Amino acid sequence: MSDPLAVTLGPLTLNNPILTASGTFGYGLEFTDFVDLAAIGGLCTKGLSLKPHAGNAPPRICETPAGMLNAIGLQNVGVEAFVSEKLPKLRACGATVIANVWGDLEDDYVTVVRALEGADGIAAVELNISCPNVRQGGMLFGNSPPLTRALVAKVRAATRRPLIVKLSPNAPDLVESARAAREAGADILSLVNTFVGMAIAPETARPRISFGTGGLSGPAIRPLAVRMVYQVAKALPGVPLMGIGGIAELSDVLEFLAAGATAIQVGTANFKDPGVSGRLVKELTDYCAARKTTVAALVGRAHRGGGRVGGAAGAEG
Amino acid sequence: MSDPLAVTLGPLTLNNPILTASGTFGYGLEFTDFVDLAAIGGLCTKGLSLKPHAGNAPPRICETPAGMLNAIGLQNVGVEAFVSEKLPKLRACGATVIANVWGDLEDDYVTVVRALEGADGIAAVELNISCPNVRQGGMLFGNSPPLTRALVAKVRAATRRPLIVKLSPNAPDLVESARAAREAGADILSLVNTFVGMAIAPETARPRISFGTGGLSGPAIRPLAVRMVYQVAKALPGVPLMGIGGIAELSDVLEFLAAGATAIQVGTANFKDPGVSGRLVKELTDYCAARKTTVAALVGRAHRGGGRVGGAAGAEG
Amino acid sequence: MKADHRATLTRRQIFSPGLFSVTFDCPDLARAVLPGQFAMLEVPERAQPYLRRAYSVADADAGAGTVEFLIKTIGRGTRALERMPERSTVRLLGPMGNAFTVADLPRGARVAIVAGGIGAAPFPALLRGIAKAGLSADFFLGGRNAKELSIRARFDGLVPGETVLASDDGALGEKGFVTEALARRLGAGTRYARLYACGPMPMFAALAKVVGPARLPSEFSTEAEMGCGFGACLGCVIPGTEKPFIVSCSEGPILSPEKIQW
Amino acid sequence: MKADHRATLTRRQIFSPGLFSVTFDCPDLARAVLPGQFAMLEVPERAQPYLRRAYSVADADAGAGTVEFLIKTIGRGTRALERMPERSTVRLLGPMGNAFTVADLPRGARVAIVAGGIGAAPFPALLRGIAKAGLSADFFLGGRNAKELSIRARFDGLVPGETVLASDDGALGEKGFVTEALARRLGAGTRYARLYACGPMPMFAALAKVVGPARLPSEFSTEAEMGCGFGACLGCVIPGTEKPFIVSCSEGPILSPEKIQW
Ligand SMILES: Cc1cc2nc3c(=O)[nH]c(=O)nc-3n(C[C@H](O)[C@H](O)[C@H](O)COP(=O)(O)OP(=O)(O)OC[C@H]3O[C@@H](n4cnc5c(N)ncnc54)[C@H](O)[C@@H]3O)c2cc1C
Ligand SMILES: Cc1cc2nc3c(=O)[nH]c(=O)nc-3n(C[C@H](O)[C@H](O)[C@H](O)COP(=O)(O)OP(=O)(O)OC[C@H]3O[C@@H](n4cnc5c(N)ncnc54)[C@H](O)[C@@H]3O)c2cc1C
Ligand SMILES: Cc1cc2nc3c(=O)[nH]c(=O)nc-3n(C[C@H](O)[C@H](O)[C@H](O)COP(=O)(O)O)c2cc1C
Ligand SMILES: Cc1cc2nc3c(=O)[nH]c(=O)nc-3n(C[C@H](O)[C@H](O)[C@H](O)COP(=O)(O)O)c2cc1C
Ligand code: FES
Ligand code: FES
Repeated sequence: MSDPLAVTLGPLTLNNPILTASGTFGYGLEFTDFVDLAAIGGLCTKGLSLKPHAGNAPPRICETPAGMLNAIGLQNVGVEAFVSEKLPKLRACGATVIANVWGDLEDDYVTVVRALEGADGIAAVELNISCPNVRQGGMLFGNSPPLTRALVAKVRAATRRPLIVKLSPNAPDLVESARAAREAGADILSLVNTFVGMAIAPETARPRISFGTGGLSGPAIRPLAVRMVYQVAKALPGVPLMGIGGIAELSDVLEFLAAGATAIQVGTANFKDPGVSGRLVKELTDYCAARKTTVAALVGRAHRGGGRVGGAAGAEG
Repeated sequence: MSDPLAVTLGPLTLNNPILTASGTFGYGLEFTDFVDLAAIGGLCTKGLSLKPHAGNAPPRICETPAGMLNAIGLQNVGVEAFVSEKLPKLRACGATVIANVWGDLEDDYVTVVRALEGADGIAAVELNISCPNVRQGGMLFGNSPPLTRALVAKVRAATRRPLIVKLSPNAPDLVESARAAREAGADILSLVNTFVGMAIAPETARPRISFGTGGLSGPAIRPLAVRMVYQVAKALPGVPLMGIGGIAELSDVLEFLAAGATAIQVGTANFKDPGVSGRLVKELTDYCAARKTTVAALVGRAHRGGGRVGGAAGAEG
Repeated sequence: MKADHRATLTRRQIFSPGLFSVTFDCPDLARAVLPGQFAMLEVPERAQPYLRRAYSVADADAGAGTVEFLIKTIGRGTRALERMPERSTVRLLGPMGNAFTVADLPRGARVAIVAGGIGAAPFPALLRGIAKAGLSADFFLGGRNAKELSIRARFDGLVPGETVLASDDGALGEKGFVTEALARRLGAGTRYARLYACGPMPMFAALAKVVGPARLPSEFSTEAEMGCGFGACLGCVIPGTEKPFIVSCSEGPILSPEKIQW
Repeated sequence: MKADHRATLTRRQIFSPGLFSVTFDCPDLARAVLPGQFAMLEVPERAQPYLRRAYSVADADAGAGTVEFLIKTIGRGTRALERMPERSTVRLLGPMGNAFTVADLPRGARVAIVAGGIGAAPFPALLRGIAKAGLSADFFLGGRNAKELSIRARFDGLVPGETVLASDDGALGEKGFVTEALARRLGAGTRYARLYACGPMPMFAALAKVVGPARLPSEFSTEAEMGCGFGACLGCVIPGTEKPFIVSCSEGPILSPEKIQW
């Protein structure tokens, strides 16, 4: 049998389906004390723009029940510094690198993607059209199917790399957004980005985050993200999906696979538990071995009516 | 000074702004061991339909991080049994009763509201156009501004009672829904109902709830609900709002007031802590007394730039 | 009257790994609770469990002010209970639900108690009540294996009658399901005035097929996922014969099997 | 190397209500940590806190394998720590951040340490290091009132120099802000080779105005809301003079005041 953990998402084949989500894994190098970067399926970089970007004023984050709000504002070193300083180290670690990119305008996205074309060691590009924490660009593209379509088509023409489009859970109609991205050339859809939320400090009545609103992430959003993955998988069968939202344990991974994701990304949990992604790879390996199954067989099971995995799971007494 | 806790929402005046949310407080009578029903601002009944309704097959609920999913399916005793069996007891307790109503079709709503017109002791009617757990009616009305408009107008014509319309957080454009409900005659808007979510049992790959999807509630959704209240308060200044979503502590109440709600409803927290609503009334009373302020003064503060309440809150450190 | 009580863990007794009893100081609940009733326990844990968990009161000592629960480790809530340091405090909402009925039986009557695994939980208090009422009781305890039957230690000296053990593998007591052990007794002519049962759904389903034909009046202590435990959420329904759904926390948890749509 | 350590609570010392120290068995961290570094503590609590909390390591005993934190009760995380039964386990991620620099100072040099309230937390280890390096140190400890200064008990015998107390109300030590007490010493001609400070933002802002004109090289142990503690979330930034934002967990927490945009 071939490797039971390997997964194929259109043009992208990964050793295993456990990736780390953009903005929650730094540039990967912050995690080398905790995770063997070669052992996870891949990592999505912090959102890259052409020029270095300073991000929003602090406070940028605040804790919420089973989650957090953030409005980092896409602070990043810029694509040039990423390629010259970070990428060589990541390659030396054996990491599978997915470059997450964003821009204010259509052309910004195209320019960043072009700038990455020359670099070696990038497995795929992930377009962030769903960041709620910048005044222009970001989520604006993701919330309008026509804008999504136009942007994805332009970027598609600019790269031969596997193209992932990251969808916004704040879109008025998620399935329409997904369809637009797919039809314009996305190989893979990743979902979801953060949900627009707000927290107000009761004593001062001011928002806890300087930007006002922030993106909600963490286990709190998991039931919403699972529903969205299920919904898109059902509406667009055959389109490879990466599931994201509140994943912290093996059972969460299995839930997203069952809902129709072929791979998943671990986000906020990396902050609380920086070794979590590596541990999930091990736990998933053990799970498949114990049940003599493969990850591919676990994908989309909820759409096929479910049923116990691997036969003889003793009936409850 | 008049009662510092009293609030006025258009035609509806309440002793205080702490209510309990529909479907999370039974018919009120389940709580008499834990709460003095006369002491809270009001209670919203379980959603009433013309005929008794059986609801969905079990399992109907499942726990999620800092919250729960439910698909009760609007099981209720029907408006007639409510009026003859429950309402007299509620009146005897001195409760301020808000009748939450729903239907499959426009006319169902109208018929229920008419059936309530004859009954004494109902302070207001709350239209549930946002329940995600029934195959027809419910959320379908709330997710389409034209349907919302038509339904609310019909119901408006059928009752002289204060009319509250409960909005769906799943609507493609919440502000448009709010505007439609308001323009069609809603006196008050309450928001939010539950968010459509899903949980899948990893071992069986089947949804944990027989209905498939369920509504997410509890502290997990609070940052989303606060954002929505803020957003509607900003877009429709002057429209009285009731804030709902994950409220369990005094600081949560203050947060919703600051965001622009004039009253709030406590939902899922009633399950975990059945005395919570009464305790919040006491804590809010103490808060206002200590700071020599009124609830009315706390409403919408985040829109006015915030600032410390009641002056001399000593600087930290 | 139902109330939300503060309770302090004072004792943990382990029967076998994952099967244990916890005793709390909780005088008001100890005084109020009847056999078969339960309490909603709030576990001090991380993001989950968010909701409380229902536990049948196994026994209560009004004099000492303590209530005891028998627990099987399943998931987050029970793992937390297993680990909880002594003197930790929890909240207990109760007493909830209805109770087993015993008072109407004449002195000397003979009853059967059927428990599957952790389904033994509500019976220490009931057995004490039965003995006090001058009844006799046969206690049928089933489990998959000897480990699951380790809980029998809690019943030493409590049973005013025969104790019948059954295990799926026959390692302890009779081989096969506990319902079969009961059926054999009934087939051999033993008669009971009433049967009390608690266990997993498959056991109840099998038992319903035994007690129905035997016209043996029965009280089943049922289990459903509960949001509140006092009739407010309508999350805990069980399909019924007389109406579509029974609200198991407030109309139950003790239900007669004819009312349940199997 | 940073790692996620399991740690067991072995000791709690209370200075006054809401001001206490906790000591954990955590040998690997005890060996690795330097004065000024911190750890990210995961509190076993309900739905919140979801994220870990940063705490400066107050002292570490590599021989005994223990690390100690000084804590002020503020909100959920600290209330949980205050209540946590002994022998509870927590997770500690560390060591994190940079450390105070001492090694470059010549023997006999005199330094100042300025702490506002719980800002005293990182200084027991530093003071031991300073004494070992043969330096002398004046310890300025400020607080709103006598209660906030109760933490001085932790410094008995640790200060190789003068201890200067200041309270807003003058109940203990000099009246007024601790920064004014320092300014008076500097005005009277006292010279320090370096200043180490930790406290709330208003104290830092006042202090920056004192050390700048005095050209006193300073290391401020800063505090910002942290999501991760190791540079991954970019949540903890502080406006900078040389670049827009300093990532305070990985470039700090110890920063020189010139680099901060006040
Ligand atoms: C009226 C009533 C009385 C009860 N009395 C007792 C009692 O006396 N002693 C006792 O130990 N329990 C009792 N229970 C069960 C108890 O309420 C919890 O459901 C159980 O302890 C599991 O909680 P958990 O947090 O450990 O597991 P969870 O984290 O809630 O569940 C983990 C997984 O196990 C599954 N699961 C949950 N419960 C069961 C189960 N019973 N069997 C198999 N799988 C399950 C869940 O679907 C989930 O997938 C009673 C339940 C009810 C409704
Ligand atoms: C590098 C670093 C080192 C630290 N070292 C220590 C230490 O050694 N000892 C120590 O006690 N704390 C220390 N802290 C602070 C600590 O991380 C927590 O922020 C603090 O303990 C409050 O946590 P909590 O969960 O109790 O309160 P929360 O529930 O997080 O906060 C409750 C409320 O208080 C506010 N708040 C949070 N922190 C503060 C504060 N510091 N002052 C005023 N209001 C606040 C919040 O905005 C919130 O409204 C350090 C922080 C950093 C970044
Ligand atoms: C602090 C923070 C920063 C993030 N930055 C980015 C980003 O730069 N680009 C992006 O596509 N998503 C970003 N995200 C979204 C995450 O990649 C992920 O989609 C989201 O957090 C949901 O997953 P989770 O619940 O597991 O965290 C960020 C999330 C957080 C919490
Ligand atoms: C079990 C359950 C049943 C509910 N039933 C109703 C209902 O009948 N009508 C209605 O308008 N809302 C219903 N709701 C929604 C709540 O009133 C409330 O809007 C929602 O739960 C969010 O608030 P919370 O987070 O405080 O629970 C129900 C919610 C729950 C959890
Ligand atoms: S558990 Fe809520 S109604 Fe039964
Ligand atoms: S706390 Fe996450 S980068 Fe500093």
